[in-house]
Amino acid sequence: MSHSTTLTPTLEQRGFAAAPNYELLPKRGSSGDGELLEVSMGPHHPSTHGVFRMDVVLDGERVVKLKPVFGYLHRNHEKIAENTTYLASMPYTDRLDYFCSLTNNWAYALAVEKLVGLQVPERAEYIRVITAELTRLQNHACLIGFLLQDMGASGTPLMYAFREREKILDLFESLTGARMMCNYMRFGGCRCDLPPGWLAQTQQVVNETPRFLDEFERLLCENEILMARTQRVGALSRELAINTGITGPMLRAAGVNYDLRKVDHYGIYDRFEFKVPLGDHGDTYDRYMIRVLEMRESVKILRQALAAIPDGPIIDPKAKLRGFRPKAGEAYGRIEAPKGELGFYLISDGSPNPYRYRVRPPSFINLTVLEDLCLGHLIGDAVIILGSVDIVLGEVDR
Amino acid sequence: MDEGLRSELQKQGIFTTTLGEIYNWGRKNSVWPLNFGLACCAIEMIATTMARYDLARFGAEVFRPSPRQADLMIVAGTVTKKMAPQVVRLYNQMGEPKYVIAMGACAISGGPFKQGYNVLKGIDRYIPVDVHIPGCPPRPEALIHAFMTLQQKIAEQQLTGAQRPRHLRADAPSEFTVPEFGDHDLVPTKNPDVWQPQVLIRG
Amino acid sequence: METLDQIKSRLTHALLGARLEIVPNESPSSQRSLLVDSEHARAVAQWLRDDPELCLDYCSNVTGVDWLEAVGKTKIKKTVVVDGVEKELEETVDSLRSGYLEAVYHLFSMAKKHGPVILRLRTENRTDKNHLPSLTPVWHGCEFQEREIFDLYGVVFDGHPDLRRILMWDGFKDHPMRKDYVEPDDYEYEPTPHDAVLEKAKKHQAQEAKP
Amino acid sequence: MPPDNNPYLVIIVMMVAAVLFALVPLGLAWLWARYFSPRKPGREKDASYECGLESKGNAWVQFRSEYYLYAIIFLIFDVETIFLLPFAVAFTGLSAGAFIAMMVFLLLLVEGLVWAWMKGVLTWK
Amino acid sequence: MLGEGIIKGMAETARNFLGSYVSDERLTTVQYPEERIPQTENARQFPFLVHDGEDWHKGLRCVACQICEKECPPKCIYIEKSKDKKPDYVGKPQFYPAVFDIDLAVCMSCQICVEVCPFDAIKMNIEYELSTADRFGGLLVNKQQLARPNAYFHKIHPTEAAEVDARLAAEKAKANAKAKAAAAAATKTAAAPPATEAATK
Amino acid sequence: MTPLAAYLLLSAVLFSIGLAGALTRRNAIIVLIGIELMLNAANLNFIAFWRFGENPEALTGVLFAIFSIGIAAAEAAVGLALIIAIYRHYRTANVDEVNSLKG
Amino acid sequence: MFNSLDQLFVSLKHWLVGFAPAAWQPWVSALISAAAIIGVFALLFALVTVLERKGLGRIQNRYGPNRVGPAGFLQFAADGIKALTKEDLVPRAADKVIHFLAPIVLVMPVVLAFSVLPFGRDMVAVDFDAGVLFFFAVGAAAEVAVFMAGWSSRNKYSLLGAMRAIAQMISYEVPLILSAVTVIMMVGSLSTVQIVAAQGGYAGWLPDWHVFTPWGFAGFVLFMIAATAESNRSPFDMPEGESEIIAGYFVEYSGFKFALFFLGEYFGMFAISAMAITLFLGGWHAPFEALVWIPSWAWFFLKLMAIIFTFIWIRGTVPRLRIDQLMNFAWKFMLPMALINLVAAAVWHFMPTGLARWLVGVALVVGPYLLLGRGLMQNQNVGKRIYRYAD
Amino acid sequence: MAVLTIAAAVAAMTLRNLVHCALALTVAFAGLAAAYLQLDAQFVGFAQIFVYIGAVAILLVFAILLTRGGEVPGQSVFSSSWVWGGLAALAVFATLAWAIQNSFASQREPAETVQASVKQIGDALMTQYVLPLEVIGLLLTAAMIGAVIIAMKEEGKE
Ligand code: SF4
Ligand code: SF4
Ligand code: SF4
Repeated sequence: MSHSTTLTPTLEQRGFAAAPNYELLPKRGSSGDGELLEVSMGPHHPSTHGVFRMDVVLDGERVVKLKPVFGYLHRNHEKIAENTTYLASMPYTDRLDYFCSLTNNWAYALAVEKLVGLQVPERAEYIRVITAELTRLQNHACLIGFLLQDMGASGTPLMYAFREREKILDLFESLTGARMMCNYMRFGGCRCDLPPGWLAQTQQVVNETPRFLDEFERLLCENEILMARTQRVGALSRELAINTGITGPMLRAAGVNYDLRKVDHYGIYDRFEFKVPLGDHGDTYDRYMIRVLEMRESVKILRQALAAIPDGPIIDPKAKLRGFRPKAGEAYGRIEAPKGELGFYLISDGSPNPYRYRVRPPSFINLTVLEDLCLGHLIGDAVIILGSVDIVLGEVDR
Repeated sequence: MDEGLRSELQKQGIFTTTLGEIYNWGRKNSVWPLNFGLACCAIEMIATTMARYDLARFGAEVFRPSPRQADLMIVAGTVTKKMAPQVVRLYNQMGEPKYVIAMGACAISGGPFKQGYNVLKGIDRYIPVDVHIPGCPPRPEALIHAFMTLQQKIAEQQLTGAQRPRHLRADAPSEFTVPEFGDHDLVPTKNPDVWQPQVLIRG
Repeated sequence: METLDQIKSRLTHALLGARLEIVPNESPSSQRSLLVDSEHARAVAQWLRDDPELCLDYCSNVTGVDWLEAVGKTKIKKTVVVDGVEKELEETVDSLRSGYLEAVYHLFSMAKKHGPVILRLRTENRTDKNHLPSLTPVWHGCEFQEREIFDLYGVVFDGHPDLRRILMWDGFKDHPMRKDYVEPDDYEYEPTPHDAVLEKAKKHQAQEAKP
Repeated sequence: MPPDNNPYLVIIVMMVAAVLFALVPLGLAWLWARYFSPRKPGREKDASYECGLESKGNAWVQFRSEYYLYAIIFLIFDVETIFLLPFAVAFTGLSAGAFIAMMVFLLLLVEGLVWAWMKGVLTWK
Repeated sequence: MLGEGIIKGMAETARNFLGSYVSDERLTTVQYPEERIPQTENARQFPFLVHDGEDWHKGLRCVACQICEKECPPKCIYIEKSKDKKPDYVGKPQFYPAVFDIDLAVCMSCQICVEVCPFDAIKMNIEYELSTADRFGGLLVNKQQLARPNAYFHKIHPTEAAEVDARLAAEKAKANAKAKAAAAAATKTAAAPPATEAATK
Repeated sequence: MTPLAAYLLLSAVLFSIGLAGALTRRNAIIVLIGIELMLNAANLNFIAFWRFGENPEALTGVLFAIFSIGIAAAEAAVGLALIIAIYRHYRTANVDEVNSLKG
Repeated sequence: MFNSLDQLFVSLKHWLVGFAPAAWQPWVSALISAAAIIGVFALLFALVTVLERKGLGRIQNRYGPNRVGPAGFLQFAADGIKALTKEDLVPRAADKVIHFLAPIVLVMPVVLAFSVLPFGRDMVAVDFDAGVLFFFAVGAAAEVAVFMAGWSSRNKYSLLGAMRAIAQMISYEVPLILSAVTVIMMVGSLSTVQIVAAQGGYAGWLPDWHVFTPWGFAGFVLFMIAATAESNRSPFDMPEGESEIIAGYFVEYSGFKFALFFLGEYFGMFAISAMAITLFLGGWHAPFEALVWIPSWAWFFLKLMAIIFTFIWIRGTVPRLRIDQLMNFAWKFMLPMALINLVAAAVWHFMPTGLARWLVGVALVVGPYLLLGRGLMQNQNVGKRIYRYAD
Repeated sequence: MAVLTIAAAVAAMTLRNLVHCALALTVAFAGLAAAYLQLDAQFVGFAQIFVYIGAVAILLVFAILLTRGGEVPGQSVFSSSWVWGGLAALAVFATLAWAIQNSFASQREPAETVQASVKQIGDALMTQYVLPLEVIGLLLTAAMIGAVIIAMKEEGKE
């Protein structure tokens, strides 16, 4: 990497420019024993979940400094969105958190709906809830699988997780046409109605999920190795979590009761009965277990939603596909995505393209505490702490 | 292998032919991919190795984390300019014979993000690509199909003669220039040894 | 939760000298925001966070916005800029505003479960006076987002613990999210060119032909 | 197996066979490279692998002493085994006194182990 | 007790191992080249152009209105309008695409072109076995490669195709009626050029 | 069978090499290696004399060798620990430098 | 008939040796033994790599390799050809000589270790008086090889991996040997042949295997755990810890050298499993008196396959331990248990046959196990948790 | 065998890279072990491999890595007084060689068959040599404690 850093002239005067990256610690550890070893983990590393990089300074095997390095997947989503129409950004949101395209769609649609004041019909709201909860199920399942993969299980939990994911992806495909990049929601509703038999199929998948969860818990939740590796590892305190703006299961594992589905009452979540599991330690095990428990709650929501879905239109008749020009103004819309608060901030200047289009990616901000969590732990822990943060580079770097 | 080709090869001796066939058979049935994912396509790549599609059936589930032991680089996802030098370096560090599959629109051409300022418009600007898979993301079956296309390609390669593949020729390079980070863009923006833009301007 | 006007009046009492302004928002979302001057931004942020009524302990989103020099006929920019909300002002301030960079903070409260309160900070211009106070000391969660704004917009956050490029590489010279950023000309071949792409293609060809 | 065989002969033959077992394929690989697939070293290719980045700093750094502490204890127990094995072989014909003597020997070592345990040597830092 | 959880986990894997020999649920592999997962009706991969009738060139529904080209998010469609008019247009004078290229290497399968096309001329194909060693020859497809008969459309998306056919028929009927009325009006005055052109074809 | 003298000579050679190394090398670890080599040479003598001795049934030589192995190992552990401690203190494992540094 | 089948390979060898001139006969005999051992285990290695991949596949609801050759069983051949023809990279910074020697040094001792293992009645290459010691002594050389590989590559990950590997191997070697010492105490010999011979009887329906005694069972379990660690198998595959340090000490190895590491590891696993069989599972003895007609070597390989399958099964189930936990486990659980087991074995020996002996034996093993296990868990503050819910 | 042993020993003493030295030493140890085996001292031979290659070599290697000895030193590897050291060693060798040549013991014939089975060693160890055994036990424990204390980093210091 070239270190010939030159930024704007003002910066050079401020002395920022000379700093190539961050300064390294002196070559000897604070303990005065052994040399520090500087290792970069990533961008090509089996367990950084893509092209993330952590520059780690190790004292023996212990992490004494950890700097996340981003940008290896900076795909300029925001810039592209500002140069294109509102609708054309929708398929791009799929590619933010590529595990959860439907919740991304929803968050974006929600922000635009706020910006222009569209009303989502009842049926579409139900579809949104169902798809979002299915998304949550498969995201959490995969995350747990990946987490265990990072822990060194040779694929089995991940395979079981993907086995379930495939079932849900089949549902997505028959509904939206694509397995991952659904591009399904539209401003004011959804793109197309449910295909015949979809609800029954979904019902069946939902009914099978608890069995899978049981299997998973039997497989691993009581496993001594898993407990020993995750408990008391990477504990996040409540205060730090709040101050850092951590959201999603990570926040709730730290014991903060903050679930946008309950707080913002967006969509029709008010109508469903479900609980928010909370952890007390904020460590990796809590983050893992909270996700398992959230999956059980999602199943509850899904059962209720599937039973109550009404007939009706699926899109606000005021919404139009082409020639969409919101009035000047701005809006911030957010939802509880599987990884945390996913927000879209839009500024419109009245043209067909957004003037400013900003994504508030949950996993990017959740990474802020990565160093705090990892310091003092072993290198093997750093890997699973990163895994338990649940990042997807598509939305971290955008 | 068709008959005409076979008889032609017989001139060079049946030995190299059978040897070449064994060689190709071994190579094509033991293609170990580099454990390397870049973006969304990587998830479909992982899905391909999972139970439902099971790339392992072809003997290719041994995802090696070290480039030294891998044969195939599946460029699965968007190659950003920030990532491109690393991708090229990883490719360089793989031992011959090595193959590249560009998986997904992004890897081939920048895909949906080709308008981005930080997105490389196709990995074939820096390294030679053997198989392209269109799609965003390609279905797992498409990856398996590409894999079989690659196997086909390997099976058709010859051990000797002018037609022999790059890695068997002493003069052909096995590593390519790693681009540097410049002030505004990568330097160079493409590797002319690998990639020549086609002349096609319309409108 | 209190309305923005109430917050503003309480703030002006609490922090004398802070210049506050409410930026209107005419879209149906009607999320108005509070424009704060840079000198008092840190204090205002602190107050907002620690005020027991508001308790905005959670800074969710930090956005950079680039406002170019006012180009005539864009209505919204004028309304944002001008302190008066009235529409008739629009014509009078026509194309007088110089460009600036903006940082927008979306604040929520986890304790009280309300929000958002939107905070805006503005630099004086887009070139040399591009400094803003960092709010990372108040909300740790701003750290990476402010870095991102620094990287992509070139806003320098004073007091930020670790201000360096985050998404682009270190040697990179531009701020690509700015509206006037010109992409490097790495066009080589585009099978389906039209519109802007085509223009770029032609320009590139012309350049190729020149030497 | 004819018992009159010199056992070391077998060992030597085994050793040679093992080395050949490793060397022959390596030689074959070398031949292959020689005749068909030339080796192509290069600047980048032969650089140390570090996640796709250029490796910085020396990999041969000074390590922490905790590895050494384990090694010491291991060494002591290894040596102890040397004494333990003859004892074990003779165990069936031994008197209780000899057994107790061995136990004392063991106990001494266990004492050392317990000391190390209490001292926290056995805890990875 | 130490080891209990591990034994439980091993029982679970053993169940899966043994189960894989007896139940399909525990052996989910679909052996791809021989077996395939059936594609659903909604499935989409890449766009294709629908043509009516046998002759792909004459039958293309596309009128080169270039809406899809504009709306396509990654701008992977390239259309050149024909100089002459489309022979069988109804209603307003229409063109046909002289060039209609899609760069499949860029297409993100978003289906937006399909959604915005007012003429139901472009639809999503479900073919995915397109891997090729030749990036430009294999992935930059022209209108001939894109053209598929309506029957194919019916085969892969029966419901949607039926709907489209019904709608088109209705439109056509309406247009015909209009044309008739126009023709009727025209006979009163003079022969309208479009009508004659339509008649020659 | 190889005569006793051959073993004794081998032992002597090893002993001298070890001694030479111990006396000439700067690095303390090498010095220790040299000492280790000398001890081993002595061991070889034990075994050789036992084998060629008057009374091989007594096993004295063998047991001596075993004990000596144990002692040598213990010595190595302590010696190396010392070197590590010295290194930690002086940042060098060179005998000369430590000598000149004193301290 | 039975005898001829049982002694098939022994007679075959004698017959072959008979062709050689008398002076060469010892050489030829040794050569045949070596070739047979290497050949058989190389084949077994090939088979096991495929079986492991297939078995893991089945555990994970998929087929695993099934296309190359009949049902995928030629997969290893393809891999072998690939490895042979793959470019052999040596990093510039590496210590070339040692880099080259490391895989050879790894393979040599593991092959040597086979020479003292009895694969069947009268089927042992050499019967040393100190055979078990030979086995462990030779096995120790593998550590040096691992160090050579990791250090010579001059790569951060490989060095970290090598340090981990050595730390782990030395830590588990002590309990490994100590658990073997119990058997040696009871048998009174270090000779593998005699150890197997001592387990030849049948007491009622149970054979006289050591595993069917309290101390023997505990010893067997300890031995197997330590063996897992020694052969770097999951959950002790820290040195390779893919998710942490890429591929551990052989990051920089490619081509056939890498394959040799693989081979060395599997050979090590076979050897140590075979040792476990010899020490605890009655060697080549049949489990039931009624089944002695099955040739002894068949029994041996059946047992070997069973143990290997267990290895695969475990690998398919559990996540990896962390380095500190691994070391703690070795020193604070395995070692004390092994020492206690030593005492348990001695007590067993001194007590008269009867129920009391069983009770005391079991108590001596289970009691400390519970105590130490509890201590280990509590020390880590590990346990199940209950979660609260908010509305 | 002897040649190899001597060569390895020389290498161990002269190579610049400490790790190479340690590895060469390992070879020398192995050679010695072979000599023991030749002398029918099977147990000692294996014990030699077991302890020296299995443990001492590892210890050495760790010590080398802990003192950053893996690198080739820039300056000469020999100490300033290497001439005197070499001469002294040579003198010792000369004396020893002379003694061996002239001693009558070297003409001795070995006993026909010697038995040093492990069982005998064990018996001897547990009867005649119990006291040395206990002493060794004490010594080992002391060495362990001592070495650990020395090698452990001083708490709080630095
Ligand atoms: S091709 Fe599509 S799915 Fe693949 S990486 Fe690019 S955007 Fe993601
Ligand atoms: S496909 Fe449809 S939208 Fe596109 S040009 Fe043709 S008619 Fe117009
Ligand atoms: S599917 Fe999307 S990307 Fe592909 S051609 Fe249509 S609009 Fe363009």
